[in-house]
Amino acid sequence: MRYQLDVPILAHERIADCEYEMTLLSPEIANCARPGQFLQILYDMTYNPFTRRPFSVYRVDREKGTFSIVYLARGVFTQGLRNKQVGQNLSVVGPLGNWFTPPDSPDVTLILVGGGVGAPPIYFFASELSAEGRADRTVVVINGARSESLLVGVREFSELDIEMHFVTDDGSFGARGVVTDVLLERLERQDGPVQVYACGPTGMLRAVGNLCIERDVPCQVSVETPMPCGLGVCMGCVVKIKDAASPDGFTYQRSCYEGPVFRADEILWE
Amino acid sequence: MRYQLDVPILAHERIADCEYEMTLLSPEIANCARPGQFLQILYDMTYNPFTRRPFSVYRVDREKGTFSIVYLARGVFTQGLRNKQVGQNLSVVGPLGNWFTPPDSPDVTLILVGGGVGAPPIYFFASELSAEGRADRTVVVINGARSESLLVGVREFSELDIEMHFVTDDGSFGARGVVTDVLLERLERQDGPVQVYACGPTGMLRAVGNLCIERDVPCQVSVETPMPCGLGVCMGCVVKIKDAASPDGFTYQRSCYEGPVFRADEILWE
Amino acid sequence: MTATTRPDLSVTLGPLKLKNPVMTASGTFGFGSEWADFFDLSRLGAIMVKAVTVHPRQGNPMPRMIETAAGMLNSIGLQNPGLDAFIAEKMPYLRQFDCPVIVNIAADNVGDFNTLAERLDTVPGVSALEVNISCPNQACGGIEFGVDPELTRQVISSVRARTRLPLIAKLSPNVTDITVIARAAADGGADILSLVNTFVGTAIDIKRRKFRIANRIGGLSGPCIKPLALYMVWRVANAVSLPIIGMGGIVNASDALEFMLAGASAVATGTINFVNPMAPVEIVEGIEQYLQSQGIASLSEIVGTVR
Amino acid sequence: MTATTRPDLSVTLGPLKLKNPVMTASGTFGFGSEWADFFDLSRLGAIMVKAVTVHPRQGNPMPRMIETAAGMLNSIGLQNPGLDAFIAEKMPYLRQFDCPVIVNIAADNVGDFNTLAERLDTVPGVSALEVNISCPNQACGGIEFGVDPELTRQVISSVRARTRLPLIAKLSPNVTDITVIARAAADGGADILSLVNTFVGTAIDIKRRKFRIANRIGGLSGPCIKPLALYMVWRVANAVSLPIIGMGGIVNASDALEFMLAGASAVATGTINFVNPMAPVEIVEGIEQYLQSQGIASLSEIVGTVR
Ligand SMILES: Cc1cc2nc3c(=O)[nH]c(=O)nc-3n(C[C@H](O)[C@H](O)[C@H](O)COP(=O)(O)OP(=O)(O)OC[C@H]3O[C@@H](n4cnc5c(N)ncnc54)[C@H](O)[C@@H]3O)c2cc1C
Ligand SMILES: Cc1cc2nc3c(=O)[nH]c(=O)nc-3n(C[C@H](O)[C@H](O)[C@H](O)COP(=O)(O)OP(=O)(O)OC[C@H]3O[C@@H](n4cnc5c(N)ncnc54)[C@H](O)[C@@H]3O)c2cc1C
Ligand SMILES: Cc1cc2nc3c(=O)[nH]c(=O)nc-3n(C[C@H](O)[C@H](O)[C@H](O)COP(=O)(O)O)c2cc1C
Ligand SMILES: Cc1cc2nc3c(=O)[nH]c(=O)nc-3n(C[C@H](O)[C@H](O)[C@H](O)COP(=O)(O)O)c2cc1C
Ligand code: FES
Ligand code: FES
Repeated sequence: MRYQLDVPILAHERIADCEYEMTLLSPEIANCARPGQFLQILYDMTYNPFTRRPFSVYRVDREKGTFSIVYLARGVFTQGLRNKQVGQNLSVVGPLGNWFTPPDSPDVTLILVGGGVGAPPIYFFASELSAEGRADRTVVVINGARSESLLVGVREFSELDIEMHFVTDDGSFGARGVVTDVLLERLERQDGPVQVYACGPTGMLRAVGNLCIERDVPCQVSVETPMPCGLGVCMGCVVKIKDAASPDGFTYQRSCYEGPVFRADEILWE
Repeated sequence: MRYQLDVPILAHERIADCEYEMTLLSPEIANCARPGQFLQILYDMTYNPFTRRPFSVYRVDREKGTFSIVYLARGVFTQGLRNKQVGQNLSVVGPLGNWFTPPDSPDVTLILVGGGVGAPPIYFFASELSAEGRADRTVVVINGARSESLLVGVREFSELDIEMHFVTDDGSFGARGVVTDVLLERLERQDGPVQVYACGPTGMLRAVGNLCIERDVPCQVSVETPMPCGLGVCMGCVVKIKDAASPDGFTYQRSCYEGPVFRADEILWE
Repeated sequence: MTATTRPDLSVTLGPLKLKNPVMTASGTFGFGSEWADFFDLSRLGAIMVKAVTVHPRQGNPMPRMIETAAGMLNSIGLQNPGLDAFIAEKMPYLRQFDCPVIVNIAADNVGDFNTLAERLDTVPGVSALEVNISCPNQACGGIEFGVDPELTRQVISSVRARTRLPLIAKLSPNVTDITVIARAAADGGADILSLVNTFVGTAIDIKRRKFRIANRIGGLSGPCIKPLALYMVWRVANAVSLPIIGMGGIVNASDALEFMLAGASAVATGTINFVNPMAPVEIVEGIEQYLQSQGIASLSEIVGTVR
Repeated sequence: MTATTRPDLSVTLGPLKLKNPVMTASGTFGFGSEWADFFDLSRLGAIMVKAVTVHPRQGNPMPRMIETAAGMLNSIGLQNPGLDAFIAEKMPYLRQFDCPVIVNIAADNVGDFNTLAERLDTVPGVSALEVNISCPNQACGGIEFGVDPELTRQVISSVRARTRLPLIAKLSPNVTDITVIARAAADGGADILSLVNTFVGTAIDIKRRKFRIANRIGGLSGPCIKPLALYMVWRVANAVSLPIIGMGGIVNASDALEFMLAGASAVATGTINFVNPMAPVEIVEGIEQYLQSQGIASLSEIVGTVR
């Protein structure tokens, strides 16, 4: 079920340099959102900026019927979002898109890789896996950003029952380097079956995906494209998905509908 | 001198039903604004609504370097204005236009007529006249609105050393009726020379103007037209001013530049 | 009219009778199935589906869309599953609703238009064809039929000869005088005119010094074009006697009513569907309220009354 | 280029050399005197004054303007004091500045255009003529020259024969193919092309059931038209070799640079002047910063580099 709802803002806090967490009340969305899904948020009823923008679900509290998003204030939309006050309503459409799917087998080690503002769905996924409480399953999270001030969820991730790695370009928190350094090292240490999940900037997704493909490690990535509608009708969010049946070798699929989560080995990066 | 300034909001209060007073810091404008002049206010830097809107100067405090405007929240612009917070800056251009000019002779009784959100410049004018403290000059103000909740400056006007009349359509405050009822009655009681000044909705200005023309009473009215630029360049604010030299019997004059204050007997109402 | 009587929202566009005047514009509503969670499609006056071509089309490379001031540019390039898949996979879904289905057909040659018309003529549930002679990018093929009156007449009359379905010609606004094209479409045998399609435009990324759209140019839609679309509807309404479906920048009932006052018998919501999925039904309700508040018994009374 | 060298902002448009590329578009800056409090006019690349006609014009009845989504419609109807008063009363003021004065001339017949050109040819301080063949409302006279290539050629060549001043043809965007008109203007002898003028549009008040503009239709300007104007500049730049003054919806340096990358050698600010009187000089500064940050020594290097 996809909803269009006007939902009140319950909390709105700066959590890091230019990064904000906004908590909204919506039992509908809290109940049915799954990790990797996103919402289309409307700026306001004057339609300026005109179109909605996609934001991933970060945390949900099913009991309280709340969910939150994290955003980096960078452009017109997200800078304006900062001015929204607790008590005001926000129009959201969602939850939209598909989600990260864990393997059936409990033996598989799951490595979740988040980069910058790609971390929110990774946190949601990790917290769900951690809540399942299956001690037999290993969950590893590698969360990276340019520097400490851009890392999402340092405290929140640390409270989960998982193997946690932080990494920053400048070494200001956790390891110095990029997420693929840690991923490579972690994959090399691993014997049993493993599956990778990633969300972050396109460059990172490609690097993570290629690294996994080379090693025959299954990998799901959540891609970021413009999302003019988010509803599957405009065709403005497509990615090339390999398709032997097509004369071109690919078909365009909608990252808002068939995605945003795709198998890394199916994507033809442009 | 006309300024373009980013000025901080010092106070912002609801003063009546849907009516708000916003106080801004600007010694430049406080010092040089004259009663009847206005400011062009920008909604915000996203240019939506795109153009500036005109608002009259209501109160100035030259010592503190502040001035205020009063607005009725009715359309997209003014409803949005309500959300502006103390501390935020507002871009203003002004002061613009001409102003109410008192007669040289102190013997003339001045009757100032305000209607609805036309009252702010009337208050500014009355307070300046009252501050001059010339006991030999009689200043009368007739301030009307549909009902009490839309009357501007009840307390402020009452504190001035003037003859004050309030009038509402529904009689909820002051006399029941319209401003022209009171004006007519007041003109009939008057022996000495008198001059009338008015600001308010176009219908009221016409009625006040015609009443004065019939009685040979000089009358200045501040007209309200759209003000796309307010700077005298777009020609989107013109009013027909009688002009015997023109083959049409009139020329169009800019209410933002030659106006907004015109002699009632010069206007050719459309 | 008493306050309790509900105003009559039904409209007649030549051979097409609709229970209300609000449709969803082609390309902004997919093939309907994506909307199931939002409202019952039976509440629409009609649904205009995404352009169908004879063969499947991949469409243009990404990026395909960019937001502009109060609008957006798009260059999708007619990505669609092709005629066979449309008939086999999309029509069965669409047929379930009490809602006329208008199929938007696109082609870069008259032959393909003919094929589309012939095949769709007999498909159950298809209520009308909208001939897209106005796609604003080269992906539609070498020729933009809709900017040339003679080509417009030819393609419309050729399609006309191949179907008994009500025929809608969708006009391009990228012309000097839209009434000339409108008359050509009427001469060719169109029953209804729909206007406008998007305006050609572009945007540049000054940092990367590249076009913001892979195809360089795109079609502009959204509130920014409303004044232009409204003018064109008014012009055509005063020049040609065919009924008009007006569109271009409609976001609410007030916009829709402007188009109807200017001469459109019905309207379509386009880009706003992306932003407010409930817009079409909210507009139906808003029109009803307007008629009630103005004491107008029937919507058709006001069509074209602003001259 | 070292960070300390200031980039060269000067531009050459055929016979016209400007110290920077930013002008103020005709009709949005009066005759300059209203701006004295905001900045020294010498900071402008050039000033394009409001349209001048042979005889004084009262212009259209009110209301003349209405705000639309990210833009405005206007139908001023060329209110201006006429040629004699312009020369006697406006030029003395304008002459004081170190800033080329481009006089926008409007007429509804070739004879009047000729008169304007002949008289202005010898007026000291006039740097160029901009022939307004593109005024979008009937107030300009029965004929809109700018939508017809042959009329365009005729009027431009007739004016050409009567002045040695640099000649700018101001093109209308309300055409199917603007390159055809651009070529006709070039054939007529224009030195420079300026584009675009406003797009024809309208708006309706649904409560009063009347047009919102007394003249029914008006010209649309502002950010809403930027994608369309930019496309037309790019089209013309690729089709005709004359230098271009680009305009339409420019509000900041980034917009101005888009036009230059698309092929304009200079730009003009229009409606934004009403909203941000400092826009022209802020844009000059913004362009300079862009060049500095991109390490470009001279603005002319980037003109037309996005193809
Ligand atoms: C499925 C999905 C989930 C998302 N979840 C989140 C989230 O949880 N938190 C969050 O902060 N953002 C998220 N985003 C990204 C966010 O929606 C966009 O970046 C948003 O449009 C920013 O809007 P803006 O107006 O502030 O920035 P803009 O002004 O649109 O852009 C600001 C800067 O970001 C760049 N930019 C904008 N959009 C993109 C893009 N799609 N890809 C790459 N660069 C871009 C611009 O070039 C510019 O430099 C998500 C995107 C997708 C597709
Ligand atoms: C010189 C001058 C001084 C002014 N001073 C003040 C002031 O001190 N306080 C104040 O509240 N307003 C003042 N106004 C009026 C105010 O600027 C406009 O009404 C403003 O545009 C309202 O903006 P909006 O977007 O909120 O309303 P809109 O959405 O523009 O309009 C709201 C309603 O008001 C009507 N309306 C809008 N503009 C006008 C108009 N020009 N004439 C008649 N009806 C109109 C509309 O039809 C609509 O019903 C002044 C106007 C002028 C010309
Ligand atoms: C993403 C997108 C895709 C479109 N695809 C089509 C199409 O396939 N066929 C067509 O005739 N019009 C198409 N259009 C044009 C719309 O149907 C409509 O004519 C136009 O967008 C103007 O209306 P609007 O401003 O309300 O969006 C498309 C528009 C958009 C924005
Ligand atoms: C109020 C107004 C008056 C105008 N008057 C003229 C004019 O007299 N002559 C002319 O050639 N263009 C005139 N224009 C058009 C502008 O010069 C410019 O071409 C157009 O507004 C597009 O630019 P913009 O979107 O930046 O405003 C006028 C525009 C406006 C808004
Ligand atoms: S965002 Fe519109 S189809 Fe995906
Ligand atoms: S508002 Fe533009 S000239 Fe007066």
